[in-house]
Amino acid sequence: MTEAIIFYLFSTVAVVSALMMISVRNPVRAAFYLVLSFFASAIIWLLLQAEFLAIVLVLVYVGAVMVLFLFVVMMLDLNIVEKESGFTRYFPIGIMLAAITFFSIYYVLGQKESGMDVFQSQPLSTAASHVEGYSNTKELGKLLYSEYVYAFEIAAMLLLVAIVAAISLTYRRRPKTRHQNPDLQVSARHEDRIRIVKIPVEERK
Amino acid sequence: MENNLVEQDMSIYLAIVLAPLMGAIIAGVFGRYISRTMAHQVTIVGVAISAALSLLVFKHFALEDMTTINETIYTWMVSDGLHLEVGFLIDKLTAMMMVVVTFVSLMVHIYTIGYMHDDSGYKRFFSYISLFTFSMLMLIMANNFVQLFFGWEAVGLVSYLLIGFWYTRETAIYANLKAFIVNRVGDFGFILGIALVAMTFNSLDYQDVFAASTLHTESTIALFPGTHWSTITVICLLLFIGAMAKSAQAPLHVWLPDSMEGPTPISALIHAATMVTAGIFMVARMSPLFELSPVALNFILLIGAVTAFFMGLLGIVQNDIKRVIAYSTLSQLGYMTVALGASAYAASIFHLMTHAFFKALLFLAAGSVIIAMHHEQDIRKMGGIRHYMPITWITFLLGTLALIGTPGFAGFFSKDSIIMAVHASQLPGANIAYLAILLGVFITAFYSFRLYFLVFHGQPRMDHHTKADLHETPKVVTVPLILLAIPSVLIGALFVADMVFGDFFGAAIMVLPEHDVLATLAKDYHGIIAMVLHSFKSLPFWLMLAGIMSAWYLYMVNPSLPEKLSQRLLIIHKVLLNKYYFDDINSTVFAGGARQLGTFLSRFGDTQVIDGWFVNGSAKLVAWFSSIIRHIQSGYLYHYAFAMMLGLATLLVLLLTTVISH
Amino acid sequence: MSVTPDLLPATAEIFVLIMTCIILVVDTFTPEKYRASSYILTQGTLLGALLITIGLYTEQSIVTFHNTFILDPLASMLKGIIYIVVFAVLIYSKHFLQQHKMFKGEYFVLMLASVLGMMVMVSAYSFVTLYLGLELLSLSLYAMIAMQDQAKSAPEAAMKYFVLGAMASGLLLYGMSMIYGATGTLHLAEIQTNILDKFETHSLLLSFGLVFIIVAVAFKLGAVPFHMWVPDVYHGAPTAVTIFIGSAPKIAAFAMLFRLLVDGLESLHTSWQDILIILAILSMAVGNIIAIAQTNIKRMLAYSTVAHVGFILLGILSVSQSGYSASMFYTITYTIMAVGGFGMVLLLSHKGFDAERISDFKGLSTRAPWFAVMMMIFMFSMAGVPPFLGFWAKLLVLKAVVVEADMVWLAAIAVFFSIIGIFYYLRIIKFMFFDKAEDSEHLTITQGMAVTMSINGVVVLLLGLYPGILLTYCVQAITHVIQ
Amino acid sequence: MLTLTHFLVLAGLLMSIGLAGIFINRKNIIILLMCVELILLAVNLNFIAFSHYLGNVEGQIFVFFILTVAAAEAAIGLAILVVLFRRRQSINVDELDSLKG
Repeated sequence: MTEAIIFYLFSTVAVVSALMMISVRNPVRAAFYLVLSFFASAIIWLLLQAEFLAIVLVLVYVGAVMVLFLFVVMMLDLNIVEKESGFTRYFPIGIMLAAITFFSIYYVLGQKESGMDVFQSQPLSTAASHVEGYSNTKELGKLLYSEYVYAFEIAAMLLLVAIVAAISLTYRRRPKTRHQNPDLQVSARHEDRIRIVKIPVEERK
Repeated sequence: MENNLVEQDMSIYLAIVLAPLMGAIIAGVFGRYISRTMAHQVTIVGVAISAALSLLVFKHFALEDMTTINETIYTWMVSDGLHLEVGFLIDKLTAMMMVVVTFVSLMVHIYTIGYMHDDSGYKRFFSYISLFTFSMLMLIMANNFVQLFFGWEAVGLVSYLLIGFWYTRETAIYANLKAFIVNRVGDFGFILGIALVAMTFNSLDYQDVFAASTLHTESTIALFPGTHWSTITVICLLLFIGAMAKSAQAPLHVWLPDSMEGPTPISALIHAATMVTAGIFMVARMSPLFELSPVALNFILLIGAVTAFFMGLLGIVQNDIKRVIAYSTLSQLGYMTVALGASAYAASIFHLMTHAFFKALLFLAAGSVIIAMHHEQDIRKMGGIRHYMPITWITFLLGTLALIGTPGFAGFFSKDSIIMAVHASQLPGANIAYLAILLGVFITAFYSFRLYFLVFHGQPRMDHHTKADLHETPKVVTVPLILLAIPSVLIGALFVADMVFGDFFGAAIMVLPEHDVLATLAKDYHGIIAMVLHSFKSLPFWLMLAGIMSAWYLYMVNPSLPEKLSQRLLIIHKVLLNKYYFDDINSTVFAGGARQLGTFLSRFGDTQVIDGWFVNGSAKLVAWFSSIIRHIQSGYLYHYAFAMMLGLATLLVLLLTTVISH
Repeated sequence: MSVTPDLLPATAEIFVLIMTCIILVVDTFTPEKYRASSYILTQGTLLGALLITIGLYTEQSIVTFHNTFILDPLASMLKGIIYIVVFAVLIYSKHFLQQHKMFKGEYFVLMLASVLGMMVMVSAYSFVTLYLGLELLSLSLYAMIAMQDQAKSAPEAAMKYFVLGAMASGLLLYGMSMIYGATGTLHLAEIQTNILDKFETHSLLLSFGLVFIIVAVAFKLGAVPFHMWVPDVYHGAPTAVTIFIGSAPKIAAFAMLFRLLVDGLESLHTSWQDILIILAILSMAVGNIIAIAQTNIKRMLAYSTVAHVGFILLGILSVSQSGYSASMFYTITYTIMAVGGFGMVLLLSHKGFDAERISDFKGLSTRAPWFAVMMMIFMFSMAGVPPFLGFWAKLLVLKAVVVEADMVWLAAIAVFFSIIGIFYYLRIIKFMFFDKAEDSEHLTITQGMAVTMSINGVVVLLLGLYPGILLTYCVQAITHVIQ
Repeated sequence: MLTLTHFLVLAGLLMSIGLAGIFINRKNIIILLMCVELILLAVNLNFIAFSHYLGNVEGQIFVFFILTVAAAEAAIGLAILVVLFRRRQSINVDELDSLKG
């Protein structure tokens, strides 16, 4: 019963904030709504006993990715026009299309012969009963570094690509900015800094 | 020993094919390193070797009765039991075609030295025509459909290259594109036909297919779900669509008249003597298939009849010397097609052969006139040329007589055989076809002699400058004319007994007993003399004579008449009131009427409907449609995402509806 | 359960990965004037990987990394082709990169990363590796497109590709999650057996997931209506990147299509066959028709790609060994022709001038006759004029459709649209040979470019004459997988 | 009682919202990038739910990788966005239409 309340509460939050996210015009607000949606989802993930991932979602997503989003939004210094509608002209058709997609998903999941019947009667709590001392994190870690080591390496490469790409795309050398050159700084000798010039004394006439 | 003979023979066939190819490569690829003289020498030697060897082969088959050779030389690839090979099937049909192709090609090569003398693309031209000879030989010597298709496409390709040879002319490029597009329509059918052959017989080898053809007479194919079509009929119709484009049968004929933009030797070689007959040859070669489908035969018969009659009419109103001959070619191709439809394959091939000689002759003679006239092609600006160019005059006259079927000349034997064969045919459409080709005889005689009179007789109408310079063309031009004139006169009488009424082709052509009209005719055949004598009592002869006489009257006796006629006929009662013409009304109304009809057909039927709507129209339609629907690609990201979602939703709904309906 | 997996089959991947890192480091410490060292290292990496892949070639399927990686003849062959194609792409684009200030280490690192992504996709034997390979490829591509300075359209192209690509991979994952739910595994081999074991009747959940997966694969291939990114990206991207996007990734996409639909979900073929029919017809129609109205050659080639994708799908949807191998043959040959075609665009462009308009090809036969002939070969081949290579590819696919799938009408539609398609290829040939040149600038063609282009043209010509060479390998590779 | 369907329907709902967000929004590209994140969130939920009910951790492994990829993707997407903004001074979806036809 508690589970059901938690589920309905947080799924409502997730869905409503998702809806808000796509309908507000201000990207900063949208980002915050997305964060909210992520939080709610994380709680639902906890409900499904995916503790590690729930934490990762909050840490990585909310902590890093969404901050990056906000950072970019702020950096770009956008001027948001509030008056115009932010939606396309065929907004209703678009909504209808999304609704069709959703209802076909809904229909499939509700079908008896869809292949879902094996799960249908299973309540949440008994679905996966773990022995005492079971650790979701440990279990994932074991798999990750043994069976999925290949995938893990590719994922590492992916992050490297992201770094290289992001830097090479956004980095620009501004010709007029003054920047330090540590190499020169360190190798500077005092002769370079001070030049003692002997000025001949001139007698005042 | 037996083996040895075969091997020796295979090397002969390879030499026949490769000699022109070598010439083409030397003149084409290494063109810049060799002189002009070298270029034509190399190619002519190549084709001459080919022609000599072809004659030798023909001798083997015709006189020594050699057995059919079917050898695979090289296996290209094998895929699921389907062999794609290069190989030769040589029998009497092939041997005869080889002689025709190489001989005409040789003549054209020699003639080109004179015709293209001042052209900057001299070497390129020789390379092309040698390449064409190679491709055409590949086509006729093929023993499988793939090689046939290769040759088919290759001759087409060279043909486009040559039509557009003078590519600085805007019209040449247009004609080139038109030929290309129309032939694509044909290829569409042809390749589907071949695919269907592969599917039905699981082989592309002629021998296998023909051997298995009778097994599939009952099989059907569902082109659209729920319909049943006889497989053989579908195959035959599809293949024939290919033949229609290549052999310029209505309504896919539109490219041929325009192809006259190419140099005249090309018109002679490709667009009269050889390439355009590839379709005829193909149908004859496939006779074991076509014989099994009366529907296809009837279709062929009617298409041929339409072409023979209506294309001839168009010839009457043309004023370009080459175009008149081009329309005559169309009409003659119609005759050949009619013969195919009537199962008189031998007569058709026979006409193909005689036509190759006399039509090449006519074109080359016309080319000779064109050279002398400094590339003027309008017959209204000619006249009286016979005094200046006697050899051209005589040879042209011989060619014309052969074309209209003067008894004794080559064209007579072949054309009369066709007319008789169609008369004897039992197919439902045979009566109409008979009528069409009978009238065609009159028309042929009329436009041929109109051309002849306007060019060679009457008052000279060219300007003084041209007239002062008018003289016979050099020997490289006239010698081929004379050499071609000989077979144009004699070849009919020499071979009619064997080829048409005898069993010359043997197993190369298969005719079902119930279709065999030529066998019926053979019973009444009592030698060449008898055939000639009999013709004097027959309708075609008198129609021909009437044609000549009408032309003579209209263009020689009363040259102002056609001009007036065409003006006055617009208002018929004026003509009727005019008593001066009243006596001649019988011949002139018909001639004039035909002229009007021809103009109408050419203006409306040809230019408007077929050119305008089908060829240009469909191209324009596609281009227009394309320019409209490209706006779907609006550039807006949300439209793209929307299209993707629409696709996804459609697929999901489709999935669900099929599941629910189950 | 052994914890240490067998690393040997993945030597090529490991090699490319290490080399990528080395290039990244070397490039950082190389002064500007020795920038070519990165280029040479990249080419060396590709050649090295080719040698390793050839060395590792076996007739067996070796599965390692706990069922997430497979090395079979199909994978080896496709990888080999990918290296060769990318090698040629780099030679073609070198000049362009130097002129557009893109000749820098990051570009080569990204390129190698995307090659690695393709290799991972080709060898993927589990949803996880397949997805990661795909993303590695895509992310590198997004970045490469946006890399060009100054160009106004490049970031737009990158952005469109990025948003739509991310959406497509979202759909792919959604589909994968459904299949995972239904079968309880992420490994392709187990999916196949689980489906056969668990589901006697048609499972809606599986078909449902399948639709999403097909949509994503169709997006990657560029099949209508998921093709919208293709023309914009081909057009907007720097030509050096366009030639890359237009070539090798098609092979990886084919591998993805094959691994998913045939290797993993062949038992659902009744469901995916119908969908592919729709996509194939739409692709051939839209691609060929819209291509006619194009004036930009990159856009035109993009639409022609869409049309070719229709043909690739035809082979797959005939659900037969010969169909799959025909499809594979088609993909490989198309890639070779496309590299040549785009290479020609690069060849014609010079400082401050990208030969992007079709009319820039006017009079090429007088400016550079040899290359005009090469281009003619590519165009004839793409159009499917016999006996050029493209003709055999089309013929084989059509044969599979007619003989194996027994869909004569579909073959007729395909032939019909490809005949319309001949129109726009022919126009380029007409421009090259029959029109006067508008641009009289002398062409600067580097020796490497000229040699590669000649080899490329000759390969197309020779494969057209001897299609059996390549086809035999395709048939072998496919037969091996099917068993 | 909570069954698997509950979670899947929630995921489907989030997915549809994310998809709709991409094609009904015409002002701000940055929101499109957020929609992509939302789609991935929905997918992750799907995997985790299946993983839980199947008693099979593999699904969660996949989610782990998806999160990694999503982070990399966000970085590159934002980088492209920055380049785009610098080049055009606008990230308006409506103005992203120079490539078309």
